[in-house]
Amino acid sequence: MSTRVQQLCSVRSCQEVAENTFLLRFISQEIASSAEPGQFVNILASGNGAGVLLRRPFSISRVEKDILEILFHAIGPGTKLLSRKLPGNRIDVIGPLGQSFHGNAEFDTAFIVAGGIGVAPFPFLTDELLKRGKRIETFVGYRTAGQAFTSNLQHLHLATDDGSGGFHGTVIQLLESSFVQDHSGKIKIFGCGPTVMLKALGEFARRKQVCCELSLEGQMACGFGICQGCAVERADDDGQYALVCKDGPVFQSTEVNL
Amino acid sequence: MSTRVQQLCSVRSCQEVAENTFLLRFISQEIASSAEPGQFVNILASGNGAGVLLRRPFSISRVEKDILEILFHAIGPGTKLLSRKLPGNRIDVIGPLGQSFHGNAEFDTAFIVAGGIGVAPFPFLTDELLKRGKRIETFVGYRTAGQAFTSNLQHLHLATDDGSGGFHGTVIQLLESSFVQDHSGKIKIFGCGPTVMLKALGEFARRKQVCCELSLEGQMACGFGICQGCAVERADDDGQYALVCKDGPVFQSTEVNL
Amino acid sequence: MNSLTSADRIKTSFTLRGVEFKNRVFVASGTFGYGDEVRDLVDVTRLGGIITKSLSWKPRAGNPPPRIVETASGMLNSIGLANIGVHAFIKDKLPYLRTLDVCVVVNIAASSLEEFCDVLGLLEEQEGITGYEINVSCPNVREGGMSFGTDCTMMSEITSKLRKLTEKPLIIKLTPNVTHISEFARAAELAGADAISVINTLVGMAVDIKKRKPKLSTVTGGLSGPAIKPVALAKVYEVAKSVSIPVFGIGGIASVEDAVEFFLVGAAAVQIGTLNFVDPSISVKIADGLEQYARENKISDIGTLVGALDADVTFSVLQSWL
Amino acid sequence: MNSLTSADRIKTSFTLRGVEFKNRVFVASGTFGYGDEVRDLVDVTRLGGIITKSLSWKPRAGNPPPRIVETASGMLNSIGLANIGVHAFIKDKLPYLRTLDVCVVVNIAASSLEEFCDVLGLLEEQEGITGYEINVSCPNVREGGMSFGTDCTMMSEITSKLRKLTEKPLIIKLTPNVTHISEFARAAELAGADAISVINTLVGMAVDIKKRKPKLSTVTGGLSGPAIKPVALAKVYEVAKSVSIPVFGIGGIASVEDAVEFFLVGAAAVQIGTLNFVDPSISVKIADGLEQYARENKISDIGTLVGALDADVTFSVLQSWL
Ligand SMILES: Cc1cc2nc3c(=O)[nH]c(=O)nc-3n(C[C@H](O)[C@H](O)[C@H](O)COP(=O)(O)OP(=O)(O)OC[C@H]3O[C@@H](n4cnc5c(N)ncnc54)[C@H](O)[C@@H]3O)c2cc1C
Ligand SMILES: Cc1cc2nc3c(=O)[nH]c(=O)nc-3n(C[C@H](O)[C@H](O)[C@H](O)COP(=O)(O)OP(=O)(O)OC[C@H]3O[C@@H](n4cnc5c(N)ncnc54)[C@H](O)[C@@H]3O)c2cc1C
Ligand SMILES: Cc1cc2nc3c(=O)[nH]c(=O)nc-3n(C[C@H](O)[C@H](O)[C@H](O)COP(=O)(O)O)c2cc1C
Ligand SMILES: Cc1cc2nc3c(=O)[nH]c(=O)nc-3n(C[C@H](O)[C@H](O)[C@H](O)COP(=O)(O)O)c2cc1C
Ligand code: FES
Ligand code: FES
Repeated sequence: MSTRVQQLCSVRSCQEVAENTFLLRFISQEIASSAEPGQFVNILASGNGAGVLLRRPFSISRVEKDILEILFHAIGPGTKLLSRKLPGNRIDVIGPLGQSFHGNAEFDTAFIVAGGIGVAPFPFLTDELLKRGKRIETFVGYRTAGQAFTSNLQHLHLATDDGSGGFHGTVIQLLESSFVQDHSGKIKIFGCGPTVMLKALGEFARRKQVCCELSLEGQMACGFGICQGCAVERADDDGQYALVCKDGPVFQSTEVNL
Repeated sequence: MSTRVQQLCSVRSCQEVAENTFLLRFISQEIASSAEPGQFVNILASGNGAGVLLRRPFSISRVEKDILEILFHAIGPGTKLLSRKLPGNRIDVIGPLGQSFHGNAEFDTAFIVAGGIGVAPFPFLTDELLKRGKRIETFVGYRTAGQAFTSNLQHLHLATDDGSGGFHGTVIQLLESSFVQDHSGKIKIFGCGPTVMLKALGEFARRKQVCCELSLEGQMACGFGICQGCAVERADDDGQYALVCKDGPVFQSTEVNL
Repeated sequence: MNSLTSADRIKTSFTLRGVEFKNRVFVASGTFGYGDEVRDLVDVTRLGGIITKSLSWKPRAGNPPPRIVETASGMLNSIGLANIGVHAFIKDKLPYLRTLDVCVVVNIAASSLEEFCDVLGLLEEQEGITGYEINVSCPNVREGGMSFGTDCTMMSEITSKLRKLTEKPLIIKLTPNVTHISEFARAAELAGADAISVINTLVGMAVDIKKRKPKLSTVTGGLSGPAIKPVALAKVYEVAKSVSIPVFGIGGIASVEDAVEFFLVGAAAVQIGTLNFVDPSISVKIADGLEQYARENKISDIGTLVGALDADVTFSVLQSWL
Repeated sequence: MNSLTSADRIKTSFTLRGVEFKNRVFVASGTFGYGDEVRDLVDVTRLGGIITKSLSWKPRAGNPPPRIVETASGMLNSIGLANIGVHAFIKDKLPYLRTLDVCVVVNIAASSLEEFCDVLGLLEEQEGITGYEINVSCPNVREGGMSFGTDCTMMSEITSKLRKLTEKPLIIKLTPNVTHISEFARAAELAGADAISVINTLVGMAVDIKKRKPKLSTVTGGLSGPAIKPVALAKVYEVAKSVSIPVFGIGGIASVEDAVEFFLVGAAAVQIGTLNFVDPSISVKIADGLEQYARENKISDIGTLVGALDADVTFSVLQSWL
C-alpha cells in the first residue's frame, strides 16, 4: 500500500474545462510521489465543516511532478464549493487511497471504457500504460458532446447519447461494434462510470472472456476503511461485502455484484 | 413604518477598514430610499443556507443614493462569510427593519456614544442630524486603537481600554469627564454598543436627567416580528417584553431593563 | 400517466373532514405569528393554510431572554409560548384574517384540560376559523408540570373532550420526544382526531462556555430546522404507517424536494417552520414549486405522492442494528 | 486559582473503577474500527481510550448498501453492526492493541442476553482489555426484535448479568430514542454499571425522491454528527443530574469548545464519533486542545469542568412550554 497522508494542500488552479466539468490542480509532493492510477483522494470541500460535513472522494486524474489533478462535475454542495477554489486556497486532502488498476499484467492492448465523468482516472492510467509500452483504445460516452473532456487520452472513440458527437448511442454499444474478437486474448478492459454502465461492461467482458477491471463508486463517510459505509457485495462469497474505499475502488469485474 | 422589502442585492464593495472590521456596500434603491438612521437590515450570509442557517442583522451604517453600507466585525461564521463577498456577488437582504432614532425632538446637541462596532449606525445618524442643524459630539470607545473606524463622525472623542489611542479608559468614563452639566437641558444622548456599556449609559443619562436613546442587540431568529425570539424586558410593565426587532432596536433608555 | 402541458391544472387541494384546503403547504405554528405580521412580504392566500401561534386563555409573556440559539443547521428556541391570548386574537387578529381567502387553523396550547376546552369553546363561537391544531407539548400544571404530550392517557382525554366540542377539523400535534410516537398517534385517532401533526421540536440544549451557562434562559429548549429533518421523516413514516387519518409532516422543510420527501413517507400535507425566519416567502415558493414539480414529473394530483414510497419493510429487525 | 505557566502540568486523567485513563477524550464505537486501521494517520496513544466497533459472537456482514447518507450537518448510517466477531478480534486485533500504551474499551452488541454474556465472558479471559461498553441499541431476537435499549427491564437484566462476570469498568451505552433516558440511566446504575454513555444515534430517515425509495437499504438509520449535538447535550445533562456514576458524553463533538460544553453539562469524558470520518486526527487535536484550553483558562484539572454549569433549574416547568 502506498503511504497515505492527510495534508493541507495549496490549490494551483481550478478551471471549467467542459460543461459543468472542473479540473482542479493542487500541490502535494507526498501524494504525488506515491499515487498510482485508479487511486483516489478524499477532500474536505469546506474548511470549517460549514455546508458539507463529510469529505468528497475523487479519482486522481493525473500527476505531474508534485501536482495532482482531479476532474469533477459540480453536481451538489461539495463539488460546487470545490469548483470555486482559487489559486492559493488550501484544501484538506487525504490520499492516496484505495487499490490501483493493475497495468502490469499479461496484455498488449488496454481498452479503456469511460462513462461521463468516469473518464477521470484515465489520463493517469494512460500515462502509466504508455510507459509500459501498451497499446490503448479509449471509448468514452457522454450524454452530449459539450461535456467531453478527453485530453491525454489515446485513440479516442466517442459516443454521445444524443448523437451530438461521435457515435450515436451508449459507449457500450460503441464498444460492441468496434471490438475485434481475435484480439481478445491480449486485451484488458479498464472501466469507470455509472453503475449501470459498469454492470453492462462487466457482462460484456464476461461474454468476451476478457479480463476487466472496474473502478466503482460508493457512498463513503470516511474513505479510509473505518466506517464500513462503502460496502459492495462480493460475487464469490454469499452475503459478504467488500469495502470500495479499501478493497477498491478498483475491482475485477468478476469480484463484485453490481 | 418604512416599507420593508426582501431583495437580492448586488455587492458594490467589501473592504477591511480597521482590524477585523469590514465595510460592505450594496445596492438597493428601495431600501436606501426608505431607510432611517437606527434601522437595520437582515442578511442571508450564505446563499444556499449552507453553513449558517439564520439571517444576520446589521445596522444601516450609511446611505448614499442607492447604496447602503454596513460595518461589521468578522466574529463568527456568518460575518466571516459576509466579509469574503466580492463586488457583483448577490446577497439576500430584508430591510429596512425596526424603529429609527428620533433625531427630530427638542434638543440642540446630540451626544453620540458608541462602544466598539456599536459605532455602526452613527455615520447615518450624523448625516441626518447635520441636515437638521444639530451640534454633535461623538464619543467612541475601543479596546485598542487599531479597531477604530470613525469616518463621517463629528467632533470625535476617542477612548481606548488599553490607552493605545485617546483617553485611557472606557467611553463612559470619558463621557463623564467631558460632560458639561449646563448643556443638559438641550442635550440628547444616542448610544449603541455592548449591553454592559448601554446599561452604564442609561444609568448616566438617568443621573444627568438627559433624554437617551439606545440601540440594542438581541438574539434574533427572524428580524421581522414573528418568532418572538428577540425579547427584552420592559421597564414599565412587570414581566412584559418588547421585541428588539420590531419595537426596537432603538429604545428610550427608560423603556427597557438591560 | 397522461402527459401534462403547462396549461393543464395540477390538483393541489385536499380535504379534511369536509373542508377543502387549497394546497398541501402550511406555515407551522409559532413560525408565522398570527398570519398578519408579514403580509407585506408574503401572499398567504396562496397557502393551504396558516397555523397560528399557540393560543392560551390568557396572554403569556413568554420566557426570559435569551430565547434563541443557532445550532448546526438548526436552532433552539424557548419562546415559552408567548402569545396574545385567545381574546386578543379574536379581537385584533381574526377580523383581518377573515378578510383573506385563506384557511386559518388555530393552534391551542393550555396548562389544563379545562383551559383547552375553554379556548376551543370560545373559538367555536367565532366566524372564520377553519379548524384547530392542538399542541400537547406543554405541561399539565395539575400533574406537576408533566407534559400532556408524553402521557398517552392525558393526550387521549384532551382529544376526546375537544372532539365533543367541535365539528371542525381537529388536528393533534405530537411531540417527537417519546419512545413510540405511533402509540400516541393511534390513541389520538381512536379519540377522534381528524389528523396528526408530526413533529414538534426535539428537546435540546446549548452552553455558553465563557459564562458557563446554558445559552437559553430555560436551560433546555426546542430544536428545529434542517438538522431535525431526518428524525421528522422517520417519525412521519412511523405515524403514517400506523394510522389511517392524514398526517401533517413538519421538520426542517426548506425546499420542494424536502416537501416531496415528506409526502412520499406518508404526509398528506406539510408545514414549514423555521425556514420562514430565513425566507418569509419560502412556503409560497414551495407551494408554487410543487406545482412545477408535478408538471415536470407528469403528476396530475399532488396527492398521488402521498405514501408513494417504495420501501422494503422487511428490514425492521436489521434496522435496529445501527 | 493559581496561575499556570506553559510548563505546568494540567491534570487530564480520570479514574473509573480503579482504572486510570490518560485523559477524557475517547473515540466512539463504530467510528474508529478496532483502533488499527488508521495507525498511520493518528497516534491513538494520546487518547483517553479507544472504544472498538461493537463486537458480536459471530462476525456480522452488515446491512446491504447504501448504508450512508449525508444530511444537514449530520449523517445517517445503517451499517448493521458489521463486525469481525469476537474471535477474530481476539486473534487479529488484540495482539496489536496490546503493544500500544492505550486503554482499549471493547464495545459489545448482541441479539440475546446469552450472547452478551458469552462475548464478555470470552473477552474476560484475554489480556489487554481495559473495560467494556455495552451497546443496548440492538434488537432482542427472542422478543421479536424489540430493542434492548428501549426496555428498561431488559437493559437492567443485561447490566446485572454482565456485572457478575467482570470486575473491569462496565459502561452502558444508552439510546436517546426514549421518553425518559434518565430512567434507563438510573436502572443501569442500580444494576451495577460503572458509567453511562450518552448518546447513541437518533432514528432518522432520508428519501431519494427520484427513485421514490429510502436512501438507506434499511429504510431508517442512525443520525449522528453536529446536527444532534443539542439533543445529546440535553440528554447528557438529564442523565448526569440523575445518576452519581460518570457519564460519557457523545454526539456531534467537533471541537474543543464542543467537548467543554459536554463537560459543563456533566460529562466526565467525551467520545468523538462522526467527526473521525471528517478528520481522523480530530480526537487527538481535541485532547491536545483541551490542555491548551485549560492552561489559557487557568484550570489545573480538566475534571473541575465536569458539571460546572451554572444553570437555574427552576425553569423545569416553563421549559416544556416550547
Ligand atoms: C472512489 C470515488 C471516486 C470518485 N471520483 C470522482 C471523480 O473523479 N470525479 C467526479 O466528478 N466524481 C467522482 N466521484 C463522485 C463524487 O465523489 C461525488 O460526485 C461527490 O461526492 C458529490 O458531492 P456533492 O456534495 O457535490 O454532491 P452531493 O449532494 O453529495 O450529491 C449530489 C448528487 O449526487 C449523488 N451522489 C453523491 N455521491 C455519489 C457517489 N459517490 N456516487 C453516485 N452518486 C453520488 C447524490 O446522491 C446526489 O443525488 C467519486 C466517488 C468515489 C466514491
Ligand atoms: C439590530 C442589530 C444590529 C446589529 N448591527 C451590527 C452591526 O452594525 N455591526 C456588527 O458587527 N454587528 C451588528 N450586530 C451583531 C451581528 O448581528 C452579529 O455580530 C452577527 O450576527 C454574528 O454572526 P456570526 O455568524 O458572525 O457569529 P455567531 O457565531 O452568530 O456569533 C459569534 C459570537 O458573537 C455572539 N453574538 C452573535 N450575535 C450576537 C448579538 N446579536 N449580540 C451579541 N452577541 C452576539 C455569539 O454569541 C458568539 O459568541 C447587530 C445585531 C442586531 C440584533
Ligand atoms: C420559534 C419557534 C416557535 C414555535 N412555537 C410553536 C407554538 O407556539 N406551537 C406549536 O405547536 N409549535 C411551535 N413551534 C414548533 C413548529 O411549529 C414546528 O413543529 C417545529 O419547529 C419543527 O418544524 P421546523 O423544523 O420546520 O421548524 C415553534 C417553533 C419555533 C422554531
Ligand atoms: C458509521 C457509524 C457506526 C457506528 N457504529 C456503532 C457501533 O458499532 N456501536 C455503537 O455503540 N455505536 C455506534 N455508532 C454510534 C457512535 O458511537 C455515536 O454514539 C454516535 O454516532 C453519536 O456520536 P457522533 O455524533 O459524534 O457521531 C456508530 C456511529 C456511526 C456514525
Ligand atoms: S468509506 Fe468508510 S469504510 Fe469505506
Ligand atoms: S427576531 Fe423574530 S420577533 Fe424579533
